[in-house]
Amino acid sequence: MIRFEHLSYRYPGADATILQDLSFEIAEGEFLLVMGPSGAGKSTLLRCLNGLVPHFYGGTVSGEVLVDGRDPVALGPRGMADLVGFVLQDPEAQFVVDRVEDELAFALENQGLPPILMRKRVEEALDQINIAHLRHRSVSTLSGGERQRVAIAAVMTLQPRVLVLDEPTSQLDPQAAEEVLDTLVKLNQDLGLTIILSEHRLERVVQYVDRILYFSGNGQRPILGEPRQVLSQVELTPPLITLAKALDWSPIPLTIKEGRRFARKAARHRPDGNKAPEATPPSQRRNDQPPVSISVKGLGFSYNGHPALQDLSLDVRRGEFVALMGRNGAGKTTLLKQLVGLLRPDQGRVQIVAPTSGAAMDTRKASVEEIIQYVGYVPQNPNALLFNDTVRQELDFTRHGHGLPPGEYEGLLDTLGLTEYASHYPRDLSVGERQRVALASILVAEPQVLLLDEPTRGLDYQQKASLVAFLQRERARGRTIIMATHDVELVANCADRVILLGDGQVVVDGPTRQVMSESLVFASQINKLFRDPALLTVEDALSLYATDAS
Amino acid sequence: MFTRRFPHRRVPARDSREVEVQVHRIVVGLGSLFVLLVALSLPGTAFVDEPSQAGLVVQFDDGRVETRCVAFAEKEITGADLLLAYSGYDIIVDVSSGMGITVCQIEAQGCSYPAEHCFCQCMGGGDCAYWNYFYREPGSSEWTYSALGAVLRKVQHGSVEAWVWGDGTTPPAFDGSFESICAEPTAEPSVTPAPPTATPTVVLPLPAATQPPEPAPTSPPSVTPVPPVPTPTPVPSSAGTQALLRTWPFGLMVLILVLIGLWVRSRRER
Amino acid sequence: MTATRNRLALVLDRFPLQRALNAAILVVASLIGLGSFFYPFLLPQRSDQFNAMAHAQDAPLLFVVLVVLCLAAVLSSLASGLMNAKLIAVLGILTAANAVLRGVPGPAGFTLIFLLPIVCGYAYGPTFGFLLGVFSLAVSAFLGFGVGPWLPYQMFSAGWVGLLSGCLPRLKRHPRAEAVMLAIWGLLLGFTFGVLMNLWFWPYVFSAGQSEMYWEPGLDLVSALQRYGVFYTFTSFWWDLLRAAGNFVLLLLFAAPVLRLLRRFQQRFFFEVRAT
Amino acid sequence: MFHTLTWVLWLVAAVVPAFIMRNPLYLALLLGATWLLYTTLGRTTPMGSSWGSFVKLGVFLFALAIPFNALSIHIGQIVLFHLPESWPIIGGPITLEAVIAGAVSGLALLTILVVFAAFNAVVDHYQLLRATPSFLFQAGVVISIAITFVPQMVISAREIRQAQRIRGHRFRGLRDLLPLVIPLLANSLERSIQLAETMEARGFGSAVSLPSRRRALLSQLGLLAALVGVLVGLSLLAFYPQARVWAWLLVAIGVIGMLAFFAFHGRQVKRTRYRRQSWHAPDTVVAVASAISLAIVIVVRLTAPDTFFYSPYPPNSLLPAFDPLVGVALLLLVMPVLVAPRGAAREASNSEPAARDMEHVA
Repeated sequence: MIRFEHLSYRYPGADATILQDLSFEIAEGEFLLVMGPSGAGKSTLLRCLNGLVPHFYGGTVSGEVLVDGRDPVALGPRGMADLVGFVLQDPEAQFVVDRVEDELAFALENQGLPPILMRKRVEEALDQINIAHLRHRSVSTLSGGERQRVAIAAVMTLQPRVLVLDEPTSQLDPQAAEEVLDTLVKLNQDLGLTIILSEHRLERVVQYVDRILYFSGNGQRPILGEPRQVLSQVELTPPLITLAKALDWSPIPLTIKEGRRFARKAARHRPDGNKAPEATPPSQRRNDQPPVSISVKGLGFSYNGHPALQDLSLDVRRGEFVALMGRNGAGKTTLLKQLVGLLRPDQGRVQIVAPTSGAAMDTRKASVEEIIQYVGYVPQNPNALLFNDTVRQELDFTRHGHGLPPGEYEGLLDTLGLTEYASHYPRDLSVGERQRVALASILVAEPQVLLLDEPTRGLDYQQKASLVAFLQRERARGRTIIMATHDVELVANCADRVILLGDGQVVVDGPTRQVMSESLVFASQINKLFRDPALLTVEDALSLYATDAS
Repeated sequence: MFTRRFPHRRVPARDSREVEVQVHRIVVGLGSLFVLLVALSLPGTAFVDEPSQAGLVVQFDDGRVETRCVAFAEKEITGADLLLAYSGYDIIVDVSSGMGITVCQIEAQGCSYPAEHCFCQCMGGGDCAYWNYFYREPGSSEWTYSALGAVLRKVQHGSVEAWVWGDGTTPPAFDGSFESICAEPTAEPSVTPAPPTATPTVVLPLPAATQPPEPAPTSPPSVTPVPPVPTPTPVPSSAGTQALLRTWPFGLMVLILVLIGLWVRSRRER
Repeated sequence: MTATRNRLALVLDRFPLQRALNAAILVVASLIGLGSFFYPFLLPQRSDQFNAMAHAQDAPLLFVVLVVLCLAAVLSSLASGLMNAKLIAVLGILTAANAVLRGVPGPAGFTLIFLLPIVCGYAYGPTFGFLLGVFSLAVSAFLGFGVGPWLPYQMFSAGWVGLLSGCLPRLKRHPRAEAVMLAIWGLLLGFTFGVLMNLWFWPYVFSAGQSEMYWEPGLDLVSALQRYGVFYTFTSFWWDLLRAAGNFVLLLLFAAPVLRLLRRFQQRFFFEVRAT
Repeated sequence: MFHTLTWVLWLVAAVVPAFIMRNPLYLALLLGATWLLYTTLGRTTPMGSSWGSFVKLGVFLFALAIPFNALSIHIGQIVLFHLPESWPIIGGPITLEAVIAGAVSGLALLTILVVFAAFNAVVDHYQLLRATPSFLFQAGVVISIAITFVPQMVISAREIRQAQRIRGHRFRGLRDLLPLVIPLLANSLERSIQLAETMEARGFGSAVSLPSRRRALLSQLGLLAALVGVLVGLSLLAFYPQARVWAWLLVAIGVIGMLAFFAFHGRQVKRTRYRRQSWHAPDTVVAVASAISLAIVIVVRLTAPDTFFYSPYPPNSLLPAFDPLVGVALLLLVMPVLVAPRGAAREASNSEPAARDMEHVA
């Protein structure tokens, strides 16, 4: 179906080739996962399949790609449109027409198909993706997941035989991502569509894909093969796989179900002398509780009539690392905005306690400028912040906003691994780097409390790992951190308290281990694997089961 | 303000255009297909073999009545053209009113615009006198007061035009026929001895609505005959009653609108 | 694979000759449009049309029709080059941004509507500027500002704003001078736009009569201009003064950074493909 | 409710008289008819909101015209009062005629605005956009993209404002718009690249079979010639009045040439329409009515235009003339109200996403 022959490609102006002498084949009806750290050339490869590379980006191509006998480099995107469907990352940037149904028809109209045929095609697409209920909606009123599905439907109307998706879920929360991936699996299994997908969250797709193509970047040639064999050679993997490799279980389990078998075996003869970690994190153990740094009492708030928070009360103590979890619209972001004073309570109150004086400041009275002296908030989308010409200027801007003199940022930039980018244009950086710049531009004001909204969205394992490390360091410095996230593994790794929001109210509030082991949805893979409150992370499991634990 | 003096000349059509060229040096009109239709639909440019003729009557303050037989090449021209381009009189007009032209002065009679106001003798208060425009359809023997002005009036062969210095109440004191003016084909001015100025046969009481504060009635006698077809011409205000009667269709249509409105409302409520 | 060079502002046309033709079309259409703006000064004035009033009343309609035709002509001729998805996307999205900026209330009621057409026209070339200006107004008409009789005139004049800005001398070397130039330019355009936009309804505000402030059929150009001057000072001079000042300040502050941004992205849109 | 084409026809039929008439009676009729149309069909539609602003503007200009006119025109016989002659411009007798004249021209302007306002209120702008003639379809796509993106941008503009606020950004002066404007633009440009990619990937543009270079150039030349024709024709009119007929002929030929080019260009675009609006009997009725009305107005204008004009100044009568035929023509414009299906307005209201989202912006 698809054949690469010695394909190499170099971006215009770039000195190194990003794709080096690729040769492999992809069979018809195959579900191929393309993985690897960002910037390794995944998207470039995908864009070769429909001629966007080189026709859109220019650059120098050598070698050949053939898709069903057609040459994208010769035909260009237009020539490939009816064969290769292409879906992008950003659910907001893919629509030409405002109404779903017309959006689906757009491509067909451009092909000049007769109306009757168009009607049929559109109906089919609506059913395949089952979004028929959205047909009359305006795209601007859709959720991210719905948008991505509409985008998929919009290319399906051309009835392509290959579907290429470039990180379609990286901007979505787990539920939405689930929807999209299920759709893809269905398309692959029902229609025998060849699907080529690049994706960070392996744990969700890995069981469905036939093969994996791994780009390690830094010039090594990519690895192509069965999921198990590829994953065994890859270092950054989901916890289950990591553990499996550490305890050399084979064949490597791809799902929790498969994993359970090994888990039971491991549990049966576990090396004695290994102790499970205490079920309560250190901060809880100390009997002298640190002072409260944020206290919320009976907080109620509603967006023009729709209640977002109802009678919500909680205290956050200094140095705590709190994770806010809960499904979309549970009120996580709203709560964070309340804490930083961007929104003001309708009922109840939010108090921020100044660390030095210990004076409590009520957000209903205090101005945002006062509040941000103590509280820093990193919004979901770093692009909303960045507008200066260099990273350094971004930091200066924040300091200026706080009435502080521009300072020396070496330490901060270093801990965030941004030193070499200090004078880069922020928007030339990768998603993860942008995220960190945004973080830096908030931290530079040295807030006592740090609020994070979905900090791992769009990050790959590597970037996630470095973020985790950084956050733990910050916390060790005694900074209070409150983080709204869907990322269970992240929570398992660094939070010591989880607050589960549901419908604007606190459903559960307790130590991470306890909450996770009690909940089914918000449990880490390892925890699901062993169903043991003591075990959340790979480290926990290893400390218990590793044969050479010492 | 912009005035135009027409030199005393007896000119056939073509030469008069030269006059225009130098007079209208100013940048001029754009338009479109739409006006093209207008332009072509005006037969003004269709030349015919034998020139048309029209009678021109001018009645001055002292009652002196001059008649001229004016020849023109086109089949039909505007009353304004007849007077300005062909009559040969020395005339001052004011085009600045936006209402086509206003005749301020013929020969020595009238207001020497722009030195003085074109309606210099009609500036509210006192008697009102200006150049009134009457006409006679070919064959008809009755004077019609043209409220529309000379620019909208189409003069054909055989019609008689009259300009009277007065307050609009007095029809020209000339009841000769077209033939009597244009007896001989050449257009020679023939001055008839001044008869006593005619007085209006009937003067109607003015409707209150349009009652001017001045004593002078600004209206011609109600003997004004039927207006030119197909559309009714507005008539001077003294005949306001008839005019009002003539606009009854308007009232009717407003009524219709109102009824529709009521019907729709009732339908919505149901 | 053949080598193609592609630059945002230039992708409009496939052949140089066609580009020249498009330019010519743009110019001629603009001339007609300009003439239509000035119709009050240009009314027919000949003995056989002394009933200028009639034409005076037809004129607005006729010229609206004419302007619409010219706009359509320009757009469709440029459209032949508009097949490039990049250009369409950038145009569309910048237009949207412009519409939003128009909604953003600056202090003292300055609107940012001209910021983008001017700067983009300057950065990406006259044609792009023209299109951006035209579409910006079309879109804000679609989005609640409403389709009015002035729309074609507004579109044309906003287009000219971008067009002319594209013709300014390139001062890439000295950013500060650049900003100042654009600021002054914005000042001028602010007034010009006001003057042009008032023309279309001038003949309505005053009825036929010997007004000192009103155009009259058969009025010579000079005195017509004088009268319009009076009218303009009476009606919208002060408003336009505000707007012009707003443009000046905005461009002085924003021209430099926005230009930097646009040029950054211009590089992203620039590419070349080499045969191998 | 009605087909877009129907509304466009109605607009033309209503705008032409609004533009070329100065007779208060006609204007009043037209105004009445339009207002009726709005109140019955336009009130509940999303774009009904723009009605208010249009009417306000119209009334403002109307109010502006009366004093300006009354103070600056001093002819007429019915003198209301005198201002000292020494005062420039406004000095002199203030006459009833002048007041009326001002009111009438103000009325004309008001009518035009109201007609457009009603059109805006009743027509489905989304459909209007989808109905772009195919020779302009690229332009249509640009506008449609813009309309699609505006709501998202409004949201991201809000995000940006908050994000900057918590960095201590405050509004002190114009300069502080920068942190809001630049990210907005940068986001837009970044998105536009992605959008362009998706469009390419979905085969955008394959619809247009680009003509051979020669034909393309020829058609362009044709258009240029047509435009030049118009331009020359108009300048002829301006500077060489004798050649009037030829000038008009040139203009006409030019216009026809343009239309021909549009047709040719449209045929290059092999592009089909997905959803055709359905055309019902009421559409036919309204369309025919509008056509008749328009025809009457034009014919009367060409044959006996006298009653279209009105001037209160002496020697004319204060009372405008009235031609029942024209009146009937104007009454025909109420047709949509009569034949619209019940609750039509309500249907219309749930069909304009773009407009609705825009309401957040304003």
